[in-house]
Amino acid sequence: MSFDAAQLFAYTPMLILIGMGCLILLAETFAQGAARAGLAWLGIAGCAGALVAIVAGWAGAAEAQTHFQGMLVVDRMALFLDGAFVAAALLTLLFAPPYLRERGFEFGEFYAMVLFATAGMVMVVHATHLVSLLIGIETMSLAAYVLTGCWRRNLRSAEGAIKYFLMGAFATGFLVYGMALVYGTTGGELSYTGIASKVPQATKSPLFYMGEYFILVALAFKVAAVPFHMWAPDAYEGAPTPVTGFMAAGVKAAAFGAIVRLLGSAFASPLLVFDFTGWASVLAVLAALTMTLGNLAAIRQDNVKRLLAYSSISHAGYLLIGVVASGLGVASAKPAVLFYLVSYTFTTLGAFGVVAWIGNRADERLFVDDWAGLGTKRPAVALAMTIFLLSLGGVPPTGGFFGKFYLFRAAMESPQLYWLVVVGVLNSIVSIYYYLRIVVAMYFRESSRALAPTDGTSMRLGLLLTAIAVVLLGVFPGTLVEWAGSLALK
Amino acid sequence: MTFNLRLIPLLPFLGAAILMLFGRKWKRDTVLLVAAGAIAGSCLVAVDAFFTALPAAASKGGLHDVVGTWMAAGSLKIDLALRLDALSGLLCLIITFIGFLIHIYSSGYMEHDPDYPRFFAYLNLFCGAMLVLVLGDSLPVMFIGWEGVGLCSYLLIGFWYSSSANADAGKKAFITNRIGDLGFLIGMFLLYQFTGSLNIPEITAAASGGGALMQTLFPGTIFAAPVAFWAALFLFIGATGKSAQIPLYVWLPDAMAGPTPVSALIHAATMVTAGVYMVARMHALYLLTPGAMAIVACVGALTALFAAIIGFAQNDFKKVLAYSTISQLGFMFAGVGTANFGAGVFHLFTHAFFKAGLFLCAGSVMHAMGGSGDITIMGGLRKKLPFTHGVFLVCWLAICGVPFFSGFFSKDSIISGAFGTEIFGEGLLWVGKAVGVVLMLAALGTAFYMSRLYFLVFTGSETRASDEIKHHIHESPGAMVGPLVVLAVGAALGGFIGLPGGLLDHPEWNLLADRLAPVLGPEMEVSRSIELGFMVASVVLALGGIGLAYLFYGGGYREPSRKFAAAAPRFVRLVQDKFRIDELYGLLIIRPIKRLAKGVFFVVDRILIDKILVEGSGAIVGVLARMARAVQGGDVQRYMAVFAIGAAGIVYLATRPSVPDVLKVTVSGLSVDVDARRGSKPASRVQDYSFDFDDDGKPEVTGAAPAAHHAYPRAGTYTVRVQVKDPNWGTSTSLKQKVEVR
Amino acid sequence: MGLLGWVTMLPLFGAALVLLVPQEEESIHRGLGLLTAIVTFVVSLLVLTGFDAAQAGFQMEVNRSWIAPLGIRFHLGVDGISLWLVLLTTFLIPVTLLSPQAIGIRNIRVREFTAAMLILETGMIGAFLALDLFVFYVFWELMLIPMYFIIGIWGGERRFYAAIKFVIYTLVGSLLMLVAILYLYAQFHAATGGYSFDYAQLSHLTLPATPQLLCFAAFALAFAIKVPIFPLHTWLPDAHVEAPTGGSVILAGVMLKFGAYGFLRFALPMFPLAAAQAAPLIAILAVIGIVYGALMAYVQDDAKKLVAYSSVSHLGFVVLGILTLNPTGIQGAVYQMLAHGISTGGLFLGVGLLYDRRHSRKLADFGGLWAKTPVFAACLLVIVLASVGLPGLCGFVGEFLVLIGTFTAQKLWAPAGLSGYFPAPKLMAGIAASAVIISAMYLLGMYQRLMFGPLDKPENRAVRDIHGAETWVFGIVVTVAIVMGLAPQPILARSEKSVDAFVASYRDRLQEARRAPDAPAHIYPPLPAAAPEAGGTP
Amino acid sequence: MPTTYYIVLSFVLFLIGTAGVLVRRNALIALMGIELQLNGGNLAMLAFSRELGDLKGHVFAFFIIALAAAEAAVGLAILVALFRGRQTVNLDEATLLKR
Repeated sequence: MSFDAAQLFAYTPMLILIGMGCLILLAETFAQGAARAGLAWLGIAGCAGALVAIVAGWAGAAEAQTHFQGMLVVDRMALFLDGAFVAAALLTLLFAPPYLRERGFEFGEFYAMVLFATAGMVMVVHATHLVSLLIGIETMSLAAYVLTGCWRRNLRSAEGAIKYFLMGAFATGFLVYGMALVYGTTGGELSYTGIASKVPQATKSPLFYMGEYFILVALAFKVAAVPFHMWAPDAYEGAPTPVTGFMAAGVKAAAFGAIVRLLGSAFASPLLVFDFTGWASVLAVLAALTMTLGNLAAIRQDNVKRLLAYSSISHAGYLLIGVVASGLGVASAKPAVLFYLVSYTFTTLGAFGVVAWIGNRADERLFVDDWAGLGTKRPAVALAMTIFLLSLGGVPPTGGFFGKFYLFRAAMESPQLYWLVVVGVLNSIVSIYYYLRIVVAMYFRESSRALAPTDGTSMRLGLLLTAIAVVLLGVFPGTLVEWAGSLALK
Repeated sequence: MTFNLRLIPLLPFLGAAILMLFGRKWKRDTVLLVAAGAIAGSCLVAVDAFFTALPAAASKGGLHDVVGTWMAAGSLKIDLALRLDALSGLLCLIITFIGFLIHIYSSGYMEHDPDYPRFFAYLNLFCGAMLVLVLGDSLPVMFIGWEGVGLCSYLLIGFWYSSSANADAGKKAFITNRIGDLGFLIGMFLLYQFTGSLNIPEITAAASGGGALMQTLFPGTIFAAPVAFWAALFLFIGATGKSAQIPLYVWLPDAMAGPTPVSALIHAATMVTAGVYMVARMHALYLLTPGAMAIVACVGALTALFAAIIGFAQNDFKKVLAYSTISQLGFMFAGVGTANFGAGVFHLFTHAFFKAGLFLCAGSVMHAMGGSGDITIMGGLRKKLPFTHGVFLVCWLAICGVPFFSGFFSKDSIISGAFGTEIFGEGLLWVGKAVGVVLMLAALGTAFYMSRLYFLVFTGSETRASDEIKHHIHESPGAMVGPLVVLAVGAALGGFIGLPGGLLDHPEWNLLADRLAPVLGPEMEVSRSIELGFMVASVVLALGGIGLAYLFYGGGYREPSRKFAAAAPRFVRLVQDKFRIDELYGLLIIRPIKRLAKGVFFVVDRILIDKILVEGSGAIVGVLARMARAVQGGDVQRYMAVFAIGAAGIVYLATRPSVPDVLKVTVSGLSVDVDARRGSKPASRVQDYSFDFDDDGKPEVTGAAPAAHHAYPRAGTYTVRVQVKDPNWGTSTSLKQKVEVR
Repeated sequence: MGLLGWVTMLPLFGAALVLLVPQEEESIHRGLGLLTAIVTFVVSLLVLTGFDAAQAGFQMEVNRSWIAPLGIRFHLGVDGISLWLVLLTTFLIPVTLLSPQAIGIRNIRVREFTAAMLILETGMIGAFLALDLFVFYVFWELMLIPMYFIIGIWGGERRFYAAIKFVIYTLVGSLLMLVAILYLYAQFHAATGGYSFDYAQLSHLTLPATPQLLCFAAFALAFAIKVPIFPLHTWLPDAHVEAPTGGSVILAGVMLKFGAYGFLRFALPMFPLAAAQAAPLIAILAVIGIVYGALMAYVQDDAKKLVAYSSVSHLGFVVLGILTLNPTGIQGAVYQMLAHGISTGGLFLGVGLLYDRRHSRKLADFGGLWAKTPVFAACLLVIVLASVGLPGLCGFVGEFLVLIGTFTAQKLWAPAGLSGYFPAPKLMAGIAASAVIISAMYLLGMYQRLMFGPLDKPENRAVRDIHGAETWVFGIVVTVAIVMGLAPQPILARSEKSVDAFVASYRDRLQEARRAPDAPAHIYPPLPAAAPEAGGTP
Repeated sequence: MPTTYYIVLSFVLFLIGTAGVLVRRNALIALMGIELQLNGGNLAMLAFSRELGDLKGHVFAFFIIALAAAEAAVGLAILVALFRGRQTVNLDEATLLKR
């Protein structure tokens, strides 16, 4: 047992993120007034550096390499998701500064917390051990709680934060207890591979199942799957909008990364997957519930932010289809989930970016009616929002469409999931209905109200980047599919 | 033999196109020149074709001209082809010649109309369409003309569009025609299906062979009849629409709303005879099926009588003529329906002249009377309109069947043909005689109402109209009178082309029959006694009708007519109201359809589909949505409670005992295979199974395998009991099933 | 990119160009849009001239890799059926853009309208030409969005309702179709080991009876909604009435054809057994639709709604013709699609023109317009008559062929052991043919109430006759309507081989499917020599 | 004593913690409930660790303790922010965000 510092090089992205976060905290104490804007650019530089490191590590990660006695792994799935997290962080850092400045809480800690949360996400998807998983999840979650509540003077922000925090901690309780049960029933195993090797004997005890499902429940909480979703609308609404986007995209993606990895290795035994009590069936039911409830609740929602929050719940449902398919042995399901996560990351960040863009400190303009006439007044932003909404609804030629297509395609390879695909498709129809409500407001109605958006160059840049990314993912998804697919071939 | 037949319809079409595109800016003379020139040119080509080229080709199917393939799909191939034989050639001559006269007449009649060019464009278009109708070598090409003339009739009836009544009449004409066209279409389909062609010569050839068309259609039902019967019947439905026969005659009287030259050309001389022409053209088909022939003849005869009766009481000049036209068309159908095709066509020919003449006289009279056609205010016009009177007189005598005027010959040949026909076999022998009797009554009626018209309009000493109108009465201009005189000559002498030559031992004197023989077969042989007898009888009837009319109306309304009207007021009223057939149709067909459509629209479209199915499913989603949102109450502790319940539920679901609930038993001989399953699938969890094959408490097979095999020592009925234990929870389930081994 | 690629993508490029021009330059937007549409039309004419009528299969194929890992290829090709539908599209778009009334009376945002029309054109052409089911689906959905905006932004009073109804209706069908496509893809893999969305390959897949029926149902639902077949038609009157003129023209003129085209290209050949089972039902629904649509049109007092319902009736003929599964009926159906595009397109243009002049579509508000608009009245008359199906105009040919095809359906099929396939063909043809009466009733009724009668409403006195570009629009439509009525053969001749091949292969595959209805998914007839291309990702 | 007793105790702790979070309106007490849950997990971890003679469980417990502290810190900070805005830390009054 020795600590090999060289192993740390494999985790350069995470280290860069943490280091830059600390640097920002330090710089914060010296930065005054306008100089604070520079802190965001520090964060962006950190993200860019992390991206470079991810790209640099890609080739070497063709084969999975575990480090630190099996605590962490570097493989393509992890790097792929790392890219998504860092991109999410980067976009958040583009959207946030004007938003924070307008509302008067532009502190350096914010950017540092974004970076720390990202580091936590990175850890989550690299984790192959329950301890590292727990640490990653907590790093990510604690930072997310703080980010949610960081607009201290805003009651909604604080309320959202306390709800998110209490429920998150509650879920952590389940997670920890579940881990303890798994640890005990597997005869002292905490690493994924170890757990997997002991499954046959562990299943003798119902406590093992309890532990397994406690862990899954905690992760289902993070992805906001029904019935563990109830924090999401409130926290999403309460959080500052750029944070909402970050949470909806990053936290969810990280939790899905953990779920995929955990179910794909620790709980991959056929003893646990199949049968009507296996997690495939349980998650299939959850997926159906999640899609349906998320969409139904969104239909009559007039608050755009909340509407998008419900929609993000429903997207977790679609993603669960992929997870289930993957569990049922469909090889292309994992890349489909990954692709979906990436396209969803961009889409949802873009959508919340526009929500952040449109309001100002006095008037958040969160209601659908407030969006009337945007198509005439700001055609470019309206177009971007339309692209995001269509992508969320799964209409070509957007990344959201291809993601859904890819996911359903994978699920269709398993006859047990036909019903789930049909449910998913019907849900898509419902979802289009409410996404189009916003489009209706933007284009079909006129309003004489003056528009005073938060705006800002970095925001515009962020919207432009996300919109282009979403369209490119829809028109030329091939490359990304290849990247995502390359990890499934193993 | 090919001939440039396409020129015949093309010239009027071109004229129409030119006038439509440029006519509005031209002077009236130019318009007339183009329009009349086109039809005159067409007439010349037709004359050339008929008299120069046709005789050589008459026995070989006439002149033929293929423009190109119109449409070909699958095994169906339709050429855009024209054919001129004696029958279609005769019609061509009638159409172009009378058409030309009416063009000339119209130049006077429409002189002051602002839409002069449009009128002539329509007239040209009509002539073109009519020529396509008669020249068409296949039924679909014929159908182009068939519908084309309907369209022109629609346009011309509604020519003075600003009056809703005119437009309504046009629409009524078109739609009634379309009802017939539906029959025509179905007839075509039947012929296509059973002969594989829509080409008239090919159908004729197939009909001569008989075979395919004599198959029984709808065997075993009350509709069982040969194909030929149905095809002929459906085609005849088309004819009843176009030629205004019962039950589709109702449009023709209304069609009189159009300009009078139109009534003369379209609704007397040409278009309405298309049905007769079509039956004659398809005579080979009709000859196959006496049943259909009987229907044609009976409908024709009944229409002839029925329309004549309505004619008794009409007070509008043109309406009387309209019913007269319907009646005369009935005569023609009776003619062709009794297989006396030549006579039918002969009457068509003579009728074209005298009826066109009558209508043009009507136009002239109305022109003089300031546009009014009310015969109750006319009278004594003999002196004021001498030319018109002269022409009317000739035409009147012709239609009444006074000897040696054209109508005499043609009508007589129909009536005697009806009595003499031998086409109807067993069971239908009565048809010929009955038709003949009805036709004689109709002839009597014709003489009566036409004489009534003549007496009321032209005789008497004084016009009954207001002074203002009286003051304006004047003879029409030369452009109108000229054509009248030509038509009068035709009406007087036209009968001589169809002299009953057989009667005089000179069959070759019957020029018409001679010419038509290659097309329609030899003229029907009617015994001399019958022919002579009915000739005398019809003369008596004609004179009787005229005499009766004189008694009633000579020189104006006389005492007997008033007495009669007073004696049976309700009957007179009923006849005046045309037996209220229009109202009956409205009540029985049109209004129910409209009501039904409206009702269905509201019930099915608005309520059932839109409200219940579409908005209903939307509403269900809406309710669910409200429920979904209601759960989200804002209290974080409730959220956590849901979380905890959800977690507990999942843990319960995931750890609840997973035990089989079905036994799958396969018996072969004395041995059985038992498989314990959950639903249809084997359970994947580890379980402990114990199989007790004879239910004696001592399991034969135990272990983790869900299936077991056992061989019984002897046949009998056993109970298999399987005990399943879940090691996780220590629970156990037992399943049992009866097995019978032999 | 190949000729077909250019035809497909040119409008999209044009749309991008239009969007780049500043908002104020409306005449440039119009000009640029029209120019693009005309250039596209010219290029599509090149496709026509290059088309070999003697060949039955797909021609001028473009086949490039697109999303390689999934075996998705950008595969386009044209045969005798799609050829004419593409030409209809490329013809109607410039005509519509030329019409000053295309945008309707909410004459705003010309730039966006033009761009939407051009994007729509790309979607439509692409969907007609697509030979890869993924590509087809993408283009199919791509049509939806611009049309949604066209209805929603430039539409009438109830445009939100109509637009969302249109989208939701269409999506219900198309998403289930997507599921079926994915199922086929998975089954194709199971049968061959290859991954492909290619039409040429997937159409050889013969499924067992039950899944076949389900897949057919999914496809048929999508197409039946689009056509629309009774009782799925209620989106249509709303969408047509609320859409601006240009939208209605394209919606009725082209987009409805996708339903019929889909049956012909996908639903029938890919699921022969299921199609044969379901055909009686669909045929009956088609006949009901013919009569029903006509009756509904008869009682409408809104001119646009009347025309909309007439589309239900006319498209019923198309579906009926396709289901006869004999060359005559199918040729008729194809022709009817084109003719309906011209005649109904013309009707919507006419009604739109009146709406533009009078701001009313209520028939009761008109009357006696002939006196004021003689040229327009004449043009509209020709269009109305074409729609009525007067021989010599375009509407007749299709109806006639369809009816003949229907009437003789059973006979032609009897040798293949398919007697009884088509229910009571004579009765069906007879009932369908009764539409010739009702169509005359409602269309001439409409025409009469517009044009004839006294000019008694003061507002109508100021109505101006067509002039300028309008004359061109109507002149072109009328000319085409007449030419197509008199000379249908050039069109029929080019689709003949493809239709014959379709019927022959359908028969063949149906017999195979009947031979062993429950055989597991297999390939029949054998794929051409080139092995199916496997995608990178399993 | 058999390990089972410890496990049962840990589960009881966990349940008490859960109940505390669910029923007490005061956010501070709810926070304490969460600590109890975590400690239930800790106890189970330690009991198993001891039974198995495996040190990983002990190490894990340290992580959990640290984590609990971090959570408490963040949670209290959020509570303070909430209290500033509303002058109360009663959870059932924080229902601004709903539906």
